[in-house]
Amino acid sequence: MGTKNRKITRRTVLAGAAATGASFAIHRRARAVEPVKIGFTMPKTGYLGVACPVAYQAYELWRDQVNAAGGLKIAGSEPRPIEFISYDDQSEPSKTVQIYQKMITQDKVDLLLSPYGTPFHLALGPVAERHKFPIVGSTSNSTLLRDLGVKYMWAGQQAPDVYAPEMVKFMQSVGIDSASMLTLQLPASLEFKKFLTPELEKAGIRLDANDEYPNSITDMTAMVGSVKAAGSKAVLGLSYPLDSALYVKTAREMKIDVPMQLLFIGPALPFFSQQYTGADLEGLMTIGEWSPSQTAWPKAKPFYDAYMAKWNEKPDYLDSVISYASCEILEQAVAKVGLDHEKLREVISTDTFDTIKGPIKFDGNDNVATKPGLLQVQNGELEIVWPKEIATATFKPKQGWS
Amino acid sequence: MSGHILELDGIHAGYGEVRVLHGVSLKVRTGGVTALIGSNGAGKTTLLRVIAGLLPVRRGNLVYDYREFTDADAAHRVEAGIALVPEGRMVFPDFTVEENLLIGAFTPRVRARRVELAATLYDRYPILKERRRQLAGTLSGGQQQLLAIARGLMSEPKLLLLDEPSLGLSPQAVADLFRMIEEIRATGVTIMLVEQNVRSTLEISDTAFVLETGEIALSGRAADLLADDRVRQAYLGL
Amino acid sequence: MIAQLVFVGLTTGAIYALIAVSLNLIYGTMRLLNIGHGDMAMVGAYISFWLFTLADVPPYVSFLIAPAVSGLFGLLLYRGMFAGLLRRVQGDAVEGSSLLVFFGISMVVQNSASLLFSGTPRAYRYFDGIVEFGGIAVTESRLVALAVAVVAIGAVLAFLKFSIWGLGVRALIQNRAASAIVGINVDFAFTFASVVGFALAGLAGAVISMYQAVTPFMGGPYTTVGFVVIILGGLGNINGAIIGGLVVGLLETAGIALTGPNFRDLLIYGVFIAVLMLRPQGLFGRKGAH
Amino acid sequence: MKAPSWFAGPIGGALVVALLAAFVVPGMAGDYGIEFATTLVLWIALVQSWVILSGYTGYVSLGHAAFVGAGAYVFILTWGAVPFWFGLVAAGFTSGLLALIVGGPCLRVRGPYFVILTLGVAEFVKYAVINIEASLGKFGRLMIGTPEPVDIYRMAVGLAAIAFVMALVARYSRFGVGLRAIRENEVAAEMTGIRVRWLKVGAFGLSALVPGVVGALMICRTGYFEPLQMFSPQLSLTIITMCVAGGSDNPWGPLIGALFLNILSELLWDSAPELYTVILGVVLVFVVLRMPEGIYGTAVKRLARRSRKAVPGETTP
Repeated sequence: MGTKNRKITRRTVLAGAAATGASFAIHRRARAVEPVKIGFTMPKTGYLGVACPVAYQAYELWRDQVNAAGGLKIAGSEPRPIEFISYDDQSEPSKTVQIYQKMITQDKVDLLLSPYGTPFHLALGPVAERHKFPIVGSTSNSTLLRDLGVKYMWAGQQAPDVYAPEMVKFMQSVGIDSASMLTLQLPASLEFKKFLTPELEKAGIRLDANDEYPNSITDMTAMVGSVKAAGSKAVLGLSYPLDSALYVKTAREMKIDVPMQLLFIGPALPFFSQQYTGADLEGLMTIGEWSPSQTAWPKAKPFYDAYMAKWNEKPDYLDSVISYASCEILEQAVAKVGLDHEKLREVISTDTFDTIKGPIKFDGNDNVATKPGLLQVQNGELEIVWPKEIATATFKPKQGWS
Repeated sequence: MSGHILELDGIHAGYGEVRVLHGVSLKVRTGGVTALIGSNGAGKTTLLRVIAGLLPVRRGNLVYDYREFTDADAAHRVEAGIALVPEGRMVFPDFTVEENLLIGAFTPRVRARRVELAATLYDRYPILKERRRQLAGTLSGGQQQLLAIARGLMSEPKLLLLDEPSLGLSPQAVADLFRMIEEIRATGVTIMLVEQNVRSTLEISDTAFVLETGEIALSGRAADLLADDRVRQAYLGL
Repeated sequence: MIAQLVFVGLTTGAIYALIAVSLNLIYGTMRLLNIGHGDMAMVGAYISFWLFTLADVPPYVSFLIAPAVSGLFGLLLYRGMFAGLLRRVQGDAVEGSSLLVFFGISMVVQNSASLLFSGTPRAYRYFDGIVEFGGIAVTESRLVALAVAVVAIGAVLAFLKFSIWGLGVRALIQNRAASAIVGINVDFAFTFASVVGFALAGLAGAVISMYQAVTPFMGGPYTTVGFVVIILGGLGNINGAIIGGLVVGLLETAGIALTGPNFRDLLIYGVFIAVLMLRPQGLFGRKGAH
Repeated sequence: MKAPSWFAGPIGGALVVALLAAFVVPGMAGDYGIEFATTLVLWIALVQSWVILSGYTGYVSLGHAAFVGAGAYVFILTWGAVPFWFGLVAAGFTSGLLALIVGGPCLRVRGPYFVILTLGVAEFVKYAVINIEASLGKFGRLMIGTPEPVDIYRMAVGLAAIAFVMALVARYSRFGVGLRAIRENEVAAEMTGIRVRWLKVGAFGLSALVPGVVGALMICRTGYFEPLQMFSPQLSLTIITMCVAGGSDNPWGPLIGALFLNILSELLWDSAPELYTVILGVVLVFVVLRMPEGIYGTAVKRLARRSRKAVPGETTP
């Protein structure tokens, strides 16, 4: 839904035919300045199709805002409007690799934004490296990116090895000494589980029910039943949107009365609050460290309002925010050093950027300025309850269901 | 016993690339039994399928009851009074005997009277009444054949086409079958009979046609054909 | 807990049975392998969602509208595509061709929905109170789903059992040539099976939308389950589809309670493979029926 | 058809084309061109392997994803532990072995039962691998130091050539006569002394070798293995689509089908990025309904009608 970027691209030159570098735009808008071309892919079809709108809606908001303000500021030249060159990667990492190569070598994009999801970032790392083309990562949160050893890509979100200890610290801070863990068998949640389990053990938090389930799950009665029987103080649902909703449905039926009920990805998404409101949503937790009400970040609330105005739904506090922040990083780097890729890499690697989620600074591939945190629904709004430095509210135990 | 219930004129038909009938012309008198004999592959079954409307006519003309029926579909022909009892019986194995009968009266002309029609047939063939709740697939061959014919009668046909009804039956069952055919004939239904059992067939038939490689080779009164040398040699093994 | 598991398994199974019965109606009569069946459920789910969201139409009204739309879709597909195909092609080729045609249709339907509505999951609240009885606590929507499935399947069964047209459809499932012989208008019966088969899929979707988020790609898993169920029950066997649906529903709840949720698919496909190995005609299929 | 001359021509031709493709294309095409060509060539390898069983015997398999995935899995398990080439070969043979194991029981059922059963087996294998990986504490595996894209491309070309020759030999040898007899009438084939069971299982095993290696090359391209991706049933459906679009009675049809759909997808996703899947669906429906023998079969028929001459690679309805 919403406005699509109706651009006219050149017809693909097929393999075998001479792939000439000389490009002639069929249609060039009558503008004095040529736009800056920024490329990215999104999994509009395929299994990630349900998840990606939160990311590209943030990209499109950023583009519209920058263009409305007169264009992208470039060090050493006039501001230029932004034109997106975006494609559907069909939720296939190999397609992503292929398309980014095309955007670099044929579309001759000036800049790149990142695709959606960890596997896509990982597949793209070597491409960025080969073409020495900087890509600020967004919706990727894996230690594997570090293992890849690339210098031209950075992760926006914290890897689980940083996140897990913070989560456990929070649990200790509110006196939770036992937990049940439900893990979706997808890479991101399995990785989180791997780092979370030893941390729980170290902190002396008893792990009761500990189940994994496949993405095809349609009923959680058995699993939630074992959680209920265990009587833990926390439910850690390392889940994705659709199974998070399934958890809530089942927990509600079975009256799971547990003070901390955390769902990895879900409670922050718009469809979640279409399905569950009031007491059902109240008290649920999710991962994230952003809130429009954090006044220490002056850009946060305006972003929230603009996103609401453009898309008529709330941004996702994790994916939309980091996607937008990655645009801001690129924007600030370009304003400082222009479009030269090598200089951009230099400045992205060393500078501190002022984004809607506060300062971001990279060390190696990792964002070291943002401390990972936890959100909780309070009075229908997501509030930061951890870490303490940026908390907008204090944790309240979940109070049952409607 | 006057007139012709069925008139075929130069019928061509076949399956895909294979042509089976090459211009069959014949007239079936109203009433009585008309036999259709011929060796394997001569096209007897194909001809019955064409008459029943299961196979399209490629060239030629088919008139039934003095009306043009060349392009009518199978359902219309049943409605008009043509019933085929196919080779291999084709009873519905997962249906009970009763359901098999009732479905026989599917055509609108008799649909409303299906229960009473079935009752009549139960009276005529008590074995069917005995087995009415049994699945047809579990009946013996002879019983299935009886059921297939009874199903055909449920539509109150004027023209009953019987394709190899004695195939695979015990001698006793064959004898019963021929008695049954005689009885049906006595009710005024015109019967067209394809049989391997040439002698018995000709004995109960009034007229007969000999089909050879898709064409009518001989025709005439059944009694005459029974005496014909060519028929005796080719089909009676004499 | 056991009562809860069994009951929930039955509600899930009832929806599977509804989908499988309608899939089987299409396969049994016409031998069409509809791998777009789940996508029809998706269409029904969107109809229900949008009617509720935009026009405040309650889902129980959509239970009539969604099947009407998807039934119409079935009618158009049959008239526009499959009537011709079935006249031209026979035997195994029907199954092969229909598989591909429906794959194409499924691509079109899924991606059109994605274009029109985006990939964002949608959901609404209705019948979301919780009902408790005999140690069981379930959301009302589950009960409604169960009731709708039971009524719809019951209506289909009653029709097949007691009406002459239903008898005709069952005859057609057993033997097409024999059905033509007794005067069944095969074309009309095919049209009927298309309309009812698609309508029931749309109905299932409208029901599902009450308790599951609606997305353009939600249909795939239902198609797969539908096929697993009808093969378990025997292709073309309507009663088998009902029992097969309940078996899979129970496997998903009680089965994973005994083994572990990670074994869900190993369990379902394992049982499916084992049944086909031991009884290639399905649990209730007749030997040589096919 | 067993004329050796008819054999030698296409095989020689395949080799020449493969050599040209391997060494000329990289010089002409840019990075993107090579990526496109790799995708195309891997699809060609997949469709050629699929026809050996499913095209020739009519046993339509939806299980190819299992062989691609199994090959990829074995390859990543042996990655770094054994030489690269050894890993590729192991990937192929593992998939072949898997096919031989499941083929015996699976090929007892026919028609739609076989179609859905192969889908079920593929899903079973997928979730088995997912569970194994999860129990090992793995969350996707990364490969570092994979070959350069152009080398992967050349390997893919070689693989496609092998697959094509396999499909060709299987089609026009006595083996192929047996396979096609199975499609025409399995019972009759059995009665004429064809060892139907062995032939079917053999063809299944043979058709699984190449996809195993394709799986290995696919993860080399992205440097990342994750079971849900590699065992996607969508892959099996796409293979069938290509084969049917081209015509699946001989190696030429799938070749043309793969070319046609890849190029079409390439043209469409660029000019109509969000509509192309929709259009692809429409094209598929059109081909199945209007050209039941596929593009190649229909073209051959047209040509034959025009020239009234026998054309090599006869088609059957």
